[in-house]
Amino acid sequence: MNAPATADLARLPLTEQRLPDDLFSRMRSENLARWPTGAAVDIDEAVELHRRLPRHKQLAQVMRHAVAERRCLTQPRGGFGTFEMHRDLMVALDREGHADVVPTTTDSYTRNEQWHLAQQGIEESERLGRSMLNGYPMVNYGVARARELIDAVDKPAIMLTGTSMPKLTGEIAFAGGYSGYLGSGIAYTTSYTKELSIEDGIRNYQYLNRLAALYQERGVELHRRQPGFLTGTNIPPSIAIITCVLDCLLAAAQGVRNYGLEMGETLHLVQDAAAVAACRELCQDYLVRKGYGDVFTPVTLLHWMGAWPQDDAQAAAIISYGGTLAAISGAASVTTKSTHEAFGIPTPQINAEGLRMTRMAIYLARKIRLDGMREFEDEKELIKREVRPVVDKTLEMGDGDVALGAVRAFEAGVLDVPWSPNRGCKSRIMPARDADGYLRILDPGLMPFPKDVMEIHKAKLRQRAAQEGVAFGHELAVSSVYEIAEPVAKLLSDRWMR
Amino acid sequence: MNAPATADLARLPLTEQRLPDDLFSRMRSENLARWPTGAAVDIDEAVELHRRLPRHKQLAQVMRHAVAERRCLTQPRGGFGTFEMHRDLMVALDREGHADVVPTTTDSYTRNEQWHLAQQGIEESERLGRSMLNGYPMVNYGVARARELIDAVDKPAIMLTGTSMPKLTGEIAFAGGYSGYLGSGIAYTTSYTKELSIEDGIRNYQYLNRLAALYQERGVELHRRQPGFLTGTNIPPSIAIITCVLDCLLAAAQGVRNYGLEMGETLHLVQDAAAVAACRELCQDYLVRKGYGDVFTPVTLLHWMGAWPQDDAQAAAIISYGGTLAAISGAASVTTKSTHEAFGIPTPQINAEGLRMTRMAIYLARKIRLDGMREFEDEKELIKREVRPVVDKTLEMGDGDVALGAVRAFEAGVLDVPWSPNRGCKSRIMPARDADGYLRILDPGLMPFPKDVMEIHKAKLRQRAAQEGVAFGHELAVSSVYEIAEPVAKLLSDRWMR
Amino acid sequence: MTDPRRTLVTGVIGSDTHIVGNRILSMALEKAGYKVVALGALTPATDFIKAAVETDADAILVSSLYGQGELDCRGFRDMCVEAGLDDILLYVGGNLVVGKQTWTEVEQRFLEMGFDRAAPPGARVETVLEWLAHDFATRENPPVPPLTKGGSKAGGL
Amino acid sequence: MTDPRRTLVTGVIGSDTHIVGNRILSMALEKAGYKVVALGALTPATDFIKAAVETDADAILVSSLYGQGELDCRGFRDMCVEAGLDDILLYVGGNLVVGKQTWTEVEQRFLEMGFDRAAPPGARVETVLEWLAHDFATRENPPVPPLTKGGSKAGGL
Ligand code: B12
Ligand code: B12
Repeated sequence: MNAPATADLARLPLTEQRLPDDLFSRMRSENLARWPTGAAVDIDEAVELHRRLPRHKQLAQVMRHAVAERRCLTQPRGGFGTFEMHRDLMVALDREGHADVVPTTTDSYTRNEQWHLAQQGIEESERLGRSMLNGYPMVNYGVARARELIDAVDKPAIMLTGTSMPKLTGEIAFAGGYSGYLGSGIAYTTSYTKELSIEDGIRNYQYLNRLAALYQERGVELHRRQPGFLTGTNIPPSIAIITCVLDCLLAAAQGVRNYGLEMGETLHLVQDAAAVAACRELCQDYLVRKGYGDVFTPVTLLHWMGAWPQDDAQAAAIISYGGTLAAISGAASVTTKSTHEAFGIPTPQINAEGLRMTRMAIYLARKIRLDGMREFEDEKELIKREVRPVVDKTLEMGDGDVALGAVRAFEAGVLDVPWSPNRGCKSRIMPARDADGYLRILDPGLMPFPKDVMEIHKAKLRQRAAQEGVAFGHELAVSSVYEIAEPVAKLLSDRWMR
Repeated sequence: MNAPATADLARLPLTEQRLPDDLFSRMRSENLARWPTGAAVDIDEAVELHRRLPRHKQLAQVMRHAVAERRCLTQPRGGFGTFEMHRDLMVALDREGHADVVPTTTDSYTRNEQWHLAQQGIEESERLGRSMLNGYPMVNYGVARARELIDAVDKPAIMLTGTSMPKLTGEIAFAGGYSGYLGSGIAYTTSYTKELSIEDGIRNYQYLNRLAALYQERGVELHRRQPGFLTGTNIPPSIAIITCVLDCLLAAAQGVRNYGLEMGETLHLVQDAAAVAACRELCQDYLVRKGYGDVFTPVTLLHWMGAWPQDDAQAAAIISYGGTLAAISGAASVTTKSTHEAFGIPTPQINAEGLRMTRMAIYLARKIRLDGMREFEDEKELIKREVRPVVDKTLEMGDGDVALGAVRAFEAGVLDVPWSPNRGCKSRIMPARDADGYLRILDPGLMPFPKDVMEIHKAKLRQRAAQEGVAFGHELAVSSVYEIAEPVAKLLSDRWMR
Repeated sequence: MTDPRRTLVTGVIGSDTHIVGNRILSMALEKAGYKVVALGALTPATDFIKAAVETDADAILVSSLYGQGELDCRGFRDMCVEAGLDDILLYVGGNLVVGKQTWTEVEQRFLEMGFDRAAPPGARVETVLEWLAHDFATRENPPVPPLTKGGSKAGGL
Repeated sequence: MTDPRRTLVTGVIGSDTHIVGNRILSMALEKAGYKVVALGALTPATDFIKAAVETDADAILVSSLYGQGELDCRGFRDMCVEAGLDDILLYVGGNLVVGKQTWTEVEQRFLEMGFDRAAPPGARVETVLEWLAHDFATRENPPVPPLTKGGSKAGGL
């Protein structure tokens, strides 16, 4: 089902190296020929279009200003199956939600390059008058329609495509005036695909990164972004950051200079703040070490990415806290959810409501920082002590080449992602939440974390097991998957004095 | 309109001293004779009733356990004009809202002892099928009905009566099985009345406190509580705490041993945490200094007490943050509001929703504390440096007698409350919010704050004035009254890069 | 504003202690050039009328926030008429009823009680100033433009 | 549980990557004594049927979370019948449609497609275990108690 890597790519052995101009040019022609709408992509025209966009609609610029002004921007997700529905959604998110960044989430057929199925989805959606697709079929609608969407809003627009096959979607989106694109080879391949190899995922994103760099060479800076939230299921910060570091080194190697890093919230104030700081510092460390001194890497937090409670009131608390956490952690932006999360894709109004809740929460927590607080500094240090050995080992396994190292490290289980659907990922690492609300590592699988670090994690989780009178083991991981989705009366009983 | 202090009270000159037994006994007879339902109050029977209540329905015990277990309890407000409506409300707050403490808010006629008007309100409410009163007319319904309410819920119940005339309401409520009563002579008189003198307010609460002590002597500990939120309008922590200290000294003098302290949230994480810690420490300091070593003083935060935004989404963020602030500050409980706050008294369901939002927020922020954080410690110290000079001066003015000192200090403006409706309160002190979100003192009126402390406040507010390009003056105080109620797009514009 | 200076009576009716909005409103009215007789919180209906008679006021602005305004305001216009204030301008504003009710219905209820305008929750002083300017101007030149019932505008807030 | 061991095929249909709930479910079914053939995420409808035929399965449990299940599941029962799996037990569960829709309507849609039971968002494994136990027992003793359409129970979650 997944489209194979193109013949050309297969010709060169895998490496982190920048794709040579001529090869890339041939790859582009092949790629654009895969679906009729590809023909409308004209890079010169596209560069002109981006140049003419006001600065406040260029995401790369907006992210740079947000960081300079210490703002925390809001950005929802959202996509519907027909052009009209989707345009109305974007407008609502802009005007009623006051989103700082407006998204276009693609549907899952488009994500898997099943454009024929997407076409059927469009038709069914039109026939039934409701969206049958879980996103906007960007490729089917093509460049001209994309430009209409960009015109309809007064904010920068970002593509959210949850795919390891971004090549045609990316071409069309950039040509249409989208100035941001979320996705990366390691993160999405391990979290959104089953059969695709890590190698192919990396190759596909080398294409997209090289494409962004092509715009950069022409004077148009685009914003690329990495989805370190992974499977969204109790990802401890270090696991997210390891993929952030590797994916951003891969992007920088292709010439990307504006690269966002995303992490799902752990929902623990101190851990999230520590994670944002550690992520920023570690990525810059490794970038500089590899000779990329000029890559801008803003950090984004995402509202809780695991299972949500069905009660609107509880969901509202998670949304608001999600804004609080992002603001206090110093994240450059926060990606929002809605009170409908447990049920289905939200209506434009419910989606906008989630944005306003979050925005108000950000306002209320403005200017608060935890720097200097002991628990915060300790946690940040702990995260770094988890990330470094794994990244260093990966680089070592690739003889200094990130692409090779990543592929080999996943094979060996040195790199791993919890709850991954991908066959190339062992998914032996198991996280769980400790009694204080931190996400901890219950079982490291084959990942080379230092012994003393693992002792800290296990001690914390043993404490929880003891407190709740349950066995220390796999069940802790499973109950942690459900935890945040439980009714509040179960989480914090009001019958505690009986 | 306000009932005059009884003749008996007028006989003794004002003092903080415990009311002598014989005088108090005569005062009680007079008091209970003021409305037919007073006749049903029988202290022996009432003591028996409280003794038979399970511990989890005795608020004094519940508060002690909450503090011991570091819990943050939830408690809403709520009252409707007829018995049935009110019972259904209490049940909904218990079962659907999972409230840890269930309230009975009295209506404003009852607060002002206008029981004839309250009776008309009951009748009108029954005729129209909707509550025409803003609370439950406790006195009109009397002791037996109160007991039915207590039986209907499985939680401790507290009276919320916003009155300086608590004598009959308090007798009936305690006799009915209510184990908590919110109200105090200084706080309520300055914030809820126009003509009543501070002296009379203090005398009325001396009665109520003496009554609680009577139960205590009989082995039943009741929970008394002080409403330091005052006028709810941008009250800086020190102003709240000054009244907390004085009111709790007055209560302790009458024999109260379980006395809660309430403060409205400033909505600044660090300031609220500092306020809770400072309030707890300062009250204990002064209690011990006056020889009361055994008074239990849990601190409660209240959801934002100023004007609310009309947008449900924004309100939800304030509610959730309200839970976060209470949990992190280490408050023993939080008093909740709802998304209907800007409009009117909430329905039972909307009220319950506010409780669940808050409860979830508390769960998410469990175990987080700011102790040791520099900004927190500094703010706590600042608050103490504001409270001590004013309390000390007040004690000095009363030659050591709190009651006398308070009355004289209000006359002199040494004690003051912002936005007070009371003629005996100068209300010259003016607060405003600074650029970092802290509540500061713009104009101290005649309150004797140290010069260097006032310099800090003014510098912070000048910074805000400069940032917003407005004059440093009264307008800052007025715009701060509206601030939190403004649309979020005004507070944090999404057009910032235009 | 028109000369001679108009006199306005303000206050919070009944057993209602909510003084903040009323005070801000009173200050703004004064600043705008009106003569304001501010009765403050917890003001019986009869006190409003007495003050209006004594000061020969042009309008009474009644605040009610606590929800029992619906009870407190009944018969207010009749009392004015009895006191000889037949066509004094009457405004009411705040959180006029108990609970979140549909504004158009609430407004209707208060207009029927004889108020010329009713302001919904959270109204701003700028609106009140506009209303007064418009209504006084209309009274001086009754034919054009015709006095629109306050409600129609208030509802648009 | 009844002997001989029942075989169940599980998987996430279509282009859907949501594996977490499906994996937890599969583990729980195995622990409860079933033989589970877990196809994982992103599984085409045809693969379910193939696996069911090959393993002579007693039931297929289809997960769909991403919203496009309504498209992916169309014709699923027909394909089973074509493959000779005429009365294999068919369950479906997850977030079956796009958006928050009334559950009873969604359930009806999937029952009409030929599923024996449909589980609403957030269903727990305990419920699924109960359903299976009940439905297999009923199949062994068809007359008492009669097979209730899965829906009625699912709706009560
Ligand atoms: C975690 C998650 C993800 C992770 C998934 C990681 C992974 N590989 O598994 C990531 C981040 C990758 C992700 C991606 C996407 N997601 Co997602 N995701 C979720 C989330 C938050 C939790 C799902 C979960 O793991 N729950 C925990 C498990 C234990 O529960 P469960 O899956 O529901 O399974 C239980 C029951 O449903 C039942 N059950 C399950 N299967 C079956 C089968 C049978 C027969 C029966 C009887 C019962 C049953 O038993 C299980 C165990 O108790 C949900 C929203 C929510 N529920 O809070 C959205 C959600 C499912 N995702 C959604 C969407 C749209 C997407 C994306 C398309 C878009 C995007 N956000 O990027 C992509 C999908 C990409 C793709 N091609 O599929 C939507 C679906 C919308 C809809 N139906 O209208 C949801 C509902 C969020 C929303 N409201 O928008 N997602
Ligand atoms: C602050 C406040 C208090 C303070 C008041 C301090 C004080 N002495 O003034 C305190 C804590 C003491 C208090 C007490 C009570 N309160 Co209170 N309070 C509020 C709150 C949060 C804000 C009010 C405020 O100051 N707003 C800011 C000012 C600037 O706005 P404003 O008052 O609305 O005034 C503006 C406009 O309305 C308009 N306006 C005002 N008057 C007039 C008149 C005219 C003619 C016109 C045209 C316009 C106009 O112009 C003003 C300036 O812009 C509101 C809810 C909210 N709005 O968020 C509840 C609220 C008003 N309170 C309420 C209640 C029930 C009470 C209590 C009865 C119960 C309790 N909670 O203890 C007691 C009342 C006691 C009593 N006897 O009256 C309810 C009323 C319910 C209803 N109507 O259904 C509200 C709506 C909260 C709620 N949703 O339950 N409260």
